[in-house]
Amino acid sequence: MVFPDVSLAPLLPILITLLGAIAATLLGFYLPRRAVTLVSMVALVLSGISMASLWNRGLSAFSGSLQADNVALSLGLIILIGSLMTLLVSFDSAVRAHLSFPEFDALLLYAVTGTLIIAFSGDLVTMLIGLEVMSLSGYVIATLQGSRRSEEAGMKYFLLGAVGSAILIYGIALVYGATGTLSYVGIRDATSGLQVQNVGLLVVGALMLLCGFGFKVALAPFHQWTPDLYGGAPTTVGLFLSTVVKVAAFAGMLRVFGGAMQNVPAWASVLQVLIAATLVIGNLAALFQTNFKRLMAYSAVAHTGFLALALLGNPATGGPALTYYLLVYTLMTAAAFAVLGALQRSEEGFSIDDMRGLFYRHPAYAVALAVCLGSLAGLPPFAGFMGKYLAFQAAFQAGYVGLTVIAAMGSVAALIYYLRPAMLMFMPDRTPAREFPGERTPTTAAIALGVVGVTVLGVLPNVAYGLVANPAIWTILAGR
Amino acid sequence: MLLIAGGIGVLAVVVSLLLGPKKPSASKLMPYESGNDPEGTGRERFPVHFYLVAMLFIVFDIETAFFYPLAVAYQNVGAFAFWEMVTFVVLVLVGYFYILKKGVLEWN
Amino acid sequence: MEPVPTSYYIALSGILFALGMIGVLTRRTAVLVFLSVELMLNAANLSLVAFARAWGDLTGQTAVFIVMTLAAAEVAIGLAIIVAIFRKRETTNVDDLASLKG
Amino acid sequence: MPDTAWWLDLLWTVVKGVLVAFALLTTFAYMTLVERRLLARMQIRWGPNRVGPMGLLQPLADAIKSIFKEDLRITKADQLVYTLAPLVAITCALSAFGGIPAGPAGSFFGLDPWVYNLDVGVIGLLAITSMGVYGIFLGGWASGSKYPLLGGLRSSAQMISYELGMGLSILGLLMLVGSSSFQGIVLWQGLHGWAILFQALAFATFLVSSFAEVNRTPFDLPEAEQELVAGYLTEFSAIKWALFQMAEYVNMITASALMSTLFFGGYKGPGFLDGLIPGISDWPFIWLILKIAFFLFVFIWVRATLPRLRYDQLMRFGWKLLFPVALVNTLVTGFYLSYFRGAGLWPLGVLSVLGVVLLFVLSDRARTLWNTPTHRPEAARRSLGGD
Amino acid sequence: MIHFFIFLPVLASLLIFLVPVRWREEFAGAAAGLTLAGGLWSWSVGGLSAYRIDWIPALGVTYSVQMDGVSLLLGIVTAFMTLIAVIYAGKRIPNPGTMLSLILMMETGLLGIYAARDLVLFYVFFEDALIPALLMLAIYGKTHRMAALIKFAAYTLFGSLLMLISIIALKYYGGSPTFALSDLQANPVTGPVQTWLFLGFLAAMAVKLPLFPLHAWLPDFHAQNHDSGVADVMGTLYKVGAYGLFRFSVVLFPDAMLELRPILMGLAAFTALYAAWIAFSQSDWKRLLAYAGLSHMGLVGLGIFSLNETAMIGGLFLLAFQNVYTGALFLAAGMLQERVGSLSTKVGGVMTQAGVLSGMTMTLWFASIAVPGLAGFIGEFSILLGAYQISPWLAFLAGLSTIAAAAYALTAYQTTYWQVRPAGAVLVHDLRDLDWLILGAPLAVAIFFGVYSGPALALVQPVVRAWMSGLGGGL
Repeated sequence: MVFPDVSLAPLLPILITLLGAIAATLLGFYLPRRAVTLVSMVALVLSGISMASLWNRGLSAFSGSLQADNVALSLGLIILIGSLMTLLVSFDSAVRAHLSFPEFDALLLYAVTGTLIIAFSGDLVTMLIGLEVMSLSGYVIATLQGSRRSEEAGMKYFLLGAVGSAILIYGIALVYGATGTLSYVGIRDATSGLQVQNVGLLVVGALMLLCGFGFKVALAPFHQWTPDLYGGAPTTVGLFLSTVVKVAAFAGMLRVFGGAMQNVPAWASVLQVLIAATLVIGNLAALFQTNFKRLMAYSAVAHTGFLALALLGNPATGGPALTYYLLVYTLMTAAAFAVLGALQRSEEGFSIDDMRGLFYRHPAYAVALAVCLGSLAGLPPFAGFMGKYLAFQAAFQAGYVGLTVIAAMGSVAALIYYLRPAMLMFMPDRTPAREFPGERTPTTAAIALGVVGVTVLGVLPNVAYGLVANPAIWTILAGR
Repeated sequence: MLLIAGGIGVLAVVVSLLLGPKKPSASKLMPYESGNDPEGTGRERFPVHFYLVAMLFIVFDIETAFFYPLAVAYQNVGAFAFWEMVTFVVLVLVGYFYILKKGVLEWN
Repeated sequence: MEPVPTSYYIALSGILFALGMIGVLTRRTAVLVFLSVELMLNAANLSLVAFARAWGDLTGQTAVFIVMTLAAAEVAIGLAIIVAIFRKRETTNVDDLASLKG
Repeated sequence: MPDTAWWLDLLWTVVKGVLVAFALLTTFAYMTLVERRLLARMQIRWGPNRVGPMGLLQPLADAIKSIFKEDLRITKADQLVYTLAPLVAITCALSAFGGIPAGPAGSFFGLDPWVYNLDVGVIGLLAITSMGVYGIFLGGWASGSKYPLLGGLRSSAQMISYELGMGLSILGLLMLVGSSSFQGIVLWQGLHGWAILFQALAFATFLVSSFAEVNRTPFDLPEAEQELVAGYLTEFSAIKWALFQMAEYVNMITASALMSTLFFGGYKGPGFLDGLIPGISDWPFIWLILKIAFFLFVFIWVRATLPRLRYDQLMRFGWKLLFPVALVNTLVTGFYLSYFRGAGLWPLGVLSVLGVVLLFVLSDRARTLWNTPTHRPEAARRSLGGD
Repeated sequence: MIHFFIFLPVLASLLIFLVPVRWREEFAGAAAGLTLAGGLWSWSVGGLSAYRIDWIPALGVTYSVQMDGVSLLLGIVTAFMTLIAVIYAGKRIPNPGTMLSLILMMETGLLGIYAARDLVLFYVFFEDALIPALLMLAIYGKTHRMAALIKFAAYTLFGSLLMLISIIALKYYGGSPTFALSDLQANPVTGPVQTWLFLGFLAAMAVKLPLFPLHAWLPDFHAQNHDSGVADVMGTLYKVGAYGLFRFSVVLFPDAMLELRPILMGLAAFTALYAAWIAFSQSDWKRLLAYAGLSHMGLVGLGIFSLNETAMIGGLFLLAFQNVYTGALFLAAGMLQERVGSLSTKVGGVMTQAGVLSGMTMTLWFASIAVPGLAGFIGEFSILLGAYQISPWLAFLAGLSTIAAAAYALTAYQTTYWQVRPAGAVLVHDLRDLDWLILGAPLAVAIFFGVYSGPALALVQPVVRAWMSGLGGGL
C-alpha cells in the first residue's frame, strides 16, 4: 500500500484554474460567451487568493515535484495578472476579432494552468508537462481566429514551438542520463562540485535545454517566429502570448538554470552570446518597423534580451530582479497591447503614422500609451526603469560588464523607436480619427490597471520588490 | 516472427509475379469507376471527419495506454489507485462530453 | 545473450535526433517538418529508456510515457492546424506562408 | 538461457515460426471452405462440392488460381505502396499470432509452445494487430481510385474506433490478473476459473469490437458491395487480393485465439477432466484449437445471422456505446477490487452479468444512441465568431 | 519643507488640469511664485539640511535630499526663471494649460537634480526632467522637431545609461552599503577602475554640459522649439552637466579628474571658442543664442575641470547666472519674433520703434558678454583667473571666446536693432504691461549680483572650499 505524498493545498492555485478551464469548456454550451469569460475571471481571482494564502508557507507536493514556494507564488501572481488583463481586453475585442468562442476562454485557462505548473514545477517532467500544456493551448489560441494571418502565425508558432520542445526534451533526456534524476534538487546535488561521471553529457544536455527554452522565450537566433506570431495573431492573443507565456517560459528558465543547473558549466557563457544577439537583432529590427503592432512584437523580442540579463546574475540578485522585471514587463506590455486593441480598426493594428495627434482625439488612451512606452523605454519614474536597472545590476555584479554596456546601447535604440510613436501622438494634427469608435470599459480597466501599476511600482518599487527581495527564498530555487 | 511472416508474403508475391501471365491493357489497368472512365485524381480530399476520428483515436488511445500500467499494478496500489483512475477518467470524460456536444461523433 | 551496452542506444538515438534535425532544416512541407519533429521526440524517448535502464530507476520510463502523450497531443493539434491551412490554400509549404513578412 | 545455445534458440524459434505460419495458412484455406459450406447449409443450399470429395480440394484450387492469375498494376497506383500494402497486412496478421501460448511451458516436446513471449503480451499483440490498419489504409490509398480510397478510409476509421473499445474492455481483466503476459493470465484463470465469469460485460464488448476489428459482419462495411464495390480491395487482384483475404481470416483466427486465451482459460482444459485422465487439462494445442474452432464457428454463424450496420450507425455504436460501457466496466471493476476485494470474486461476476442483462433490457433505449443522430447546434455559431 | 520645495511644482502641474481654463495661468503663476518664495525662505534660513530615508532598502537606494550652498543657489535661480517663463508662457502661448503643466513638471525635475544626494535618485530626476522637455518639443515644436527630438533624447540617454552603469559599478566596486553620496564618499573606488567609471559618468555630464563632441543636439533643440523662448529657458536650465560634475565627480573621482584634467580643460576651452566662432556665423537669433550658451558652458566646464578653487567658484557662479540672462535673452528673442514675425538677425531698426525692448536686450547682452558690473563678468573673470594658474594657454584660448562673444553679439544686435527699418515693414510696438517684468526682473538680478555678488558667493564659496579640502587642495 504505497501512498504518494499528495497534499492538495499547494496544488490549490493550479486546481482552481484547471476547474475554471473545465467549467469554461462545458459551460460554453449553455452560457453566452461573456458569461463564460466572467466565470474564467472569477476562477483566476480565486486562484490568486489561494496563492496569497499560501505565501511564505513553502509547501510542496508529490515529494517535491510541485513546490509552492514564494518564487512560484510571485511568478504565478504575475501570470494571473497578465491573464486577467487578457480576459478583460478580450471582453471587448473578441467579437470584433472573430474570437468570441467559449473555447477561447477555456484554452486560455488551460494555458494558464500550464504556465502555473511551470512556475510551481519541482522537476523536469513537471516543468515539461506545464510547458507543453501551455504551448499546445497556445498554438490553438493563436490559430483560433481562422483568418489567413492568424493561421500562418499559428502554423509558424506550432512548427518552431514543436522543434523547440523536441530539443528541450532531448536535453532533458541527456541531463537525466548524466545525473540519473529528473528532480531539480537531485540535479543540483548531483552537479554540485561536478561529481558527475560524464560532464560532457551534462553540458550538452544543458545547452540543449537552453536551446529549447531559447525557442520558447524567443532568444535570438530562435526568435524568428515571434514577430510574425505577435504581429499576425489577433491583438488579444498577441497580448497573452507576449506576456503570460513569456513569463512562464522565464519561470522555467529560472527554475532550471537558476536552480537545478546553477553549477553546471558552459550554459552561462552561451546564454551571454544569445542575449547579446537578441539585444542587437531585436532592437535594430524594431527601429525599422512602420506598424505599431509589429513594433510591439519586436520590442517583445528585445525585452527578452533585457529580461534574460537577470538570469545571468546569481539567483540571489537575479531572481528578484527577474521577477520584478517580469511583473513590470507584463503590466506595461499588456497595457500597450490593450490600448492597441482598443483603438485598432482591424487586427493588423495601425501604422505608426496613424498615431499622429492621437492625444487630441483620445487624450486618456494617448497618455496611457505614452506612459507604457516610456516605461518600456526605461524612463523613470516609470517601473520599466527600475526593471532595467535591476537587470543591469544583476548582470553587472555577475561580472558581465561588456554585455551590460551592449544592453545599455540597446536601450538607447529602444528609446528611439519607443519615442517616435509616443511623441507623434502629441503632435497636433487635423486629420480625422482613424481609430475604432465605441465603448470599451473593460479594456480601459485593464489599461488603467497596467498604467497605475507601472507608475506606482516605479515610484515605490519596494511594494513589489520588497516581497521577493529576500535572498533566502532564492537559494532554495531548486527546492529543498 | 515478423521476418518469417513478411518472408512468406513476399514469397507469394514473387511467385505469382513469375508465374502469372502479363497481358496488360489500358482498360484493364484503368481504375474501376463502375465502368465509366475515371474522373480526376483518385486521391481527392476526403471528409475532414476522418481526420477528426484519427485525432480522437490518438488521444483516447494514449489515454488507454495510460491505463495499462495502472491496471497491471492496480492491486498493489489499492484504493488510491481507484481515485487516481477516477480523476483521470473524469478528465477524459470532459473531453468526451465536449466532442459529443460538438457533434464530432455524428455521421450524416 | 549479453545485454547491449547503453552507449549503443545513445548513439542510435543521437543518430535519429540528428536525422530529425536535418529533416527539420531541409524539408519544406509542414507535414514533413512535423514528422521530423516526431522523429526527434522518439529519439529522446529511446535515450530516456536507455538511461532509465542504465540507472536502473523508473523515472525515465514514466517520463517516456509523458513524452509519448505530448507527442500524441502535438500530432492532434499539429495535424488540425495543418489541415486547416491546407484546406484554405492548396499548399502547406512553409515558404509560401509569407504574407506576414514585413 | 545459457549463452552457448543462443543460436539453437534462434533456430527453434524460426522453426516454430514457420510451423505456426503454415498452420495458420492452412487453417485459413480450409476456413474459407468451411465457411462457404456452413453458410450454404444455413441458407439451405450446397456449398462448393465439386473439387475433390465434398470440395475438399477447393482451397487448393483457389490458391493455385490466385497465384497463376495475372497481377494487375493499376496505372494511377503508387506502385511501391500498392505492392507493399498487402504485405504489411499479412505480415502483421501472421506475426500477431505467435505470441499466444498453446500450452504450458515446455509442453511441446520440451519446447515452449509459443514463438515469442512478452511480459506485455496482450499489449504487444494489440499493437501488432492494430498495425494491420496500415495495410488496409495504404492499400486503399495506393490504388489511386475513389472506391478503394473511401473503403480504406472507412475501414481504418472503423478499426481504430473499435480499437478503443477493445483496449478498454480488457483493462478490467488486467486489473484482476495483475499481469499482462498470456502465461500469467492463463495460469490465473487456472486458479480462479475462467475470466468470462467475472468479466462478462467486458467479454461482450470485446467480442463486438473484435468483430469490428476483423471487418466481419455485421461490421464488414469495407467490403460493402452495394455502397463501394469491394472497398479497399477493389483494385487488387490475384495474389495481392489473396493476401488481403488471408490477412482478414488470419486476424479472425487470432481474435478467436485471443478471446479464448483471455476469457476462456486459454490452453488449459476444464479442470474436472483431470479426474478422468490426469493432466489432460494441460495437454498443449488441443484445448486452444477447440476453443478457436468454436469462436470461428461463431464468426460464421453471426455472419449468416445478422444484417450489416449502416456506416454512421457503426461509428456511433463504437463511440457512444462501446467506449463508455467499457470505461464503466473498468471503473466498476476498479471500485470493486479496491473496496470489496475481501469478499471474493463472485459478486463481481454477478455485477458484470447484471451489466450485460441491463444492456439487453435497455437495448431499445440504448439503440437510440446510435440510430438517431443528435442535432448539432454549434454548426451555425462556429462559422462566424460572435455570440 | 524641502519636499514641499521640490514637489510643489509637479503637484501643481497635475492639479492644473482640474483648474478651469480661465484660471490656469494664475494658478501656475501662483505655484511657481510659491516655489520661488520657498526657495528664498530657505535661503533666509541658511539652506535646508539633509533629509534621508531608505527608498529601496533591498538595493541600498535612498531618498536623500539637501538644499544648501550651490544647490540652493541654482535651485533659486531655477525657481526664479521658471516663474518668469510661466508668466511669459501664460501671456504668449494660446491656451497654455499643457505648456504650463510641462514647465512646472520640469521644474520639479531640475530642483530634484539639485537637491539629490543619492546617485540613483539623481539619475531618476535627471531622466524625469527629460520627459517634459521632450513633450514641449513634441507639442509646441516646429516642423522638423522629430529629428531634433530623437537627437536630443538619444544623446541624453546614451550618456545617462553609461552613467547608470558606472553608478551601479561605483557601489559594487566601492562596496558601499547605499547609493547615498556620503556612503559612496566613505567607500571610494580607486585606481584605473575609477577612471573608467568617471568616463561613464562624464558621458552623461558631457552631453548635458554640453561638451564639444557631444553638443550636436543643442542647436537643433533650440531652433526647433516654440518661437516664444519659453521652452528654451527650461532647456537652458536643463544644462546641469557642470553641476553634476561638481557635485559628484569632484568628490567621487578626484584622481580620475586630475588625471584627465588637461584633456578636459582643453575640450572645454575649445568648446567655448568653437561655439563662439559658430555663433558668429548664425543668422537666427535662437541658434545664435544656443551657441552663445554653449560657449558659456564651455567656460563653465573650464572652471569646473580646472579643479581650482577660484575657477570652480567662478564656474558655478556663471552657471547660475547665465541661466538668468541667457534665458531672458531667449525670451527677448521670442518677443522680437512676436513683434517682427521672424527670428532673423537681419531685420533692421527695431530700436527706432521699440526702444525699451532694444535697450533691455542690449543690457542683457552686455551681461552675457561679461561687461564688468554685470553678473556675467564676475563668473567669467574668476574662471579665467583660476584656469590661468593651471594652464595659461588654455586660459588665453578661452579668453579669446569672450572677445568673440562681444563680436558676434554686437554684430547681430547691430544688424537687428540699429540700422534703418526697411520700408513697408510691420510697425513694431514696444514693451507692454507684463513684458516689463519679464525682461526687467532678470535684468535687475543680473545687475544686482553684478554689483554686489556677496550673497551668491557666500552660498558657493564654503561648499567649494570644503570640496577642495576634501580633494587635498586640488593641486
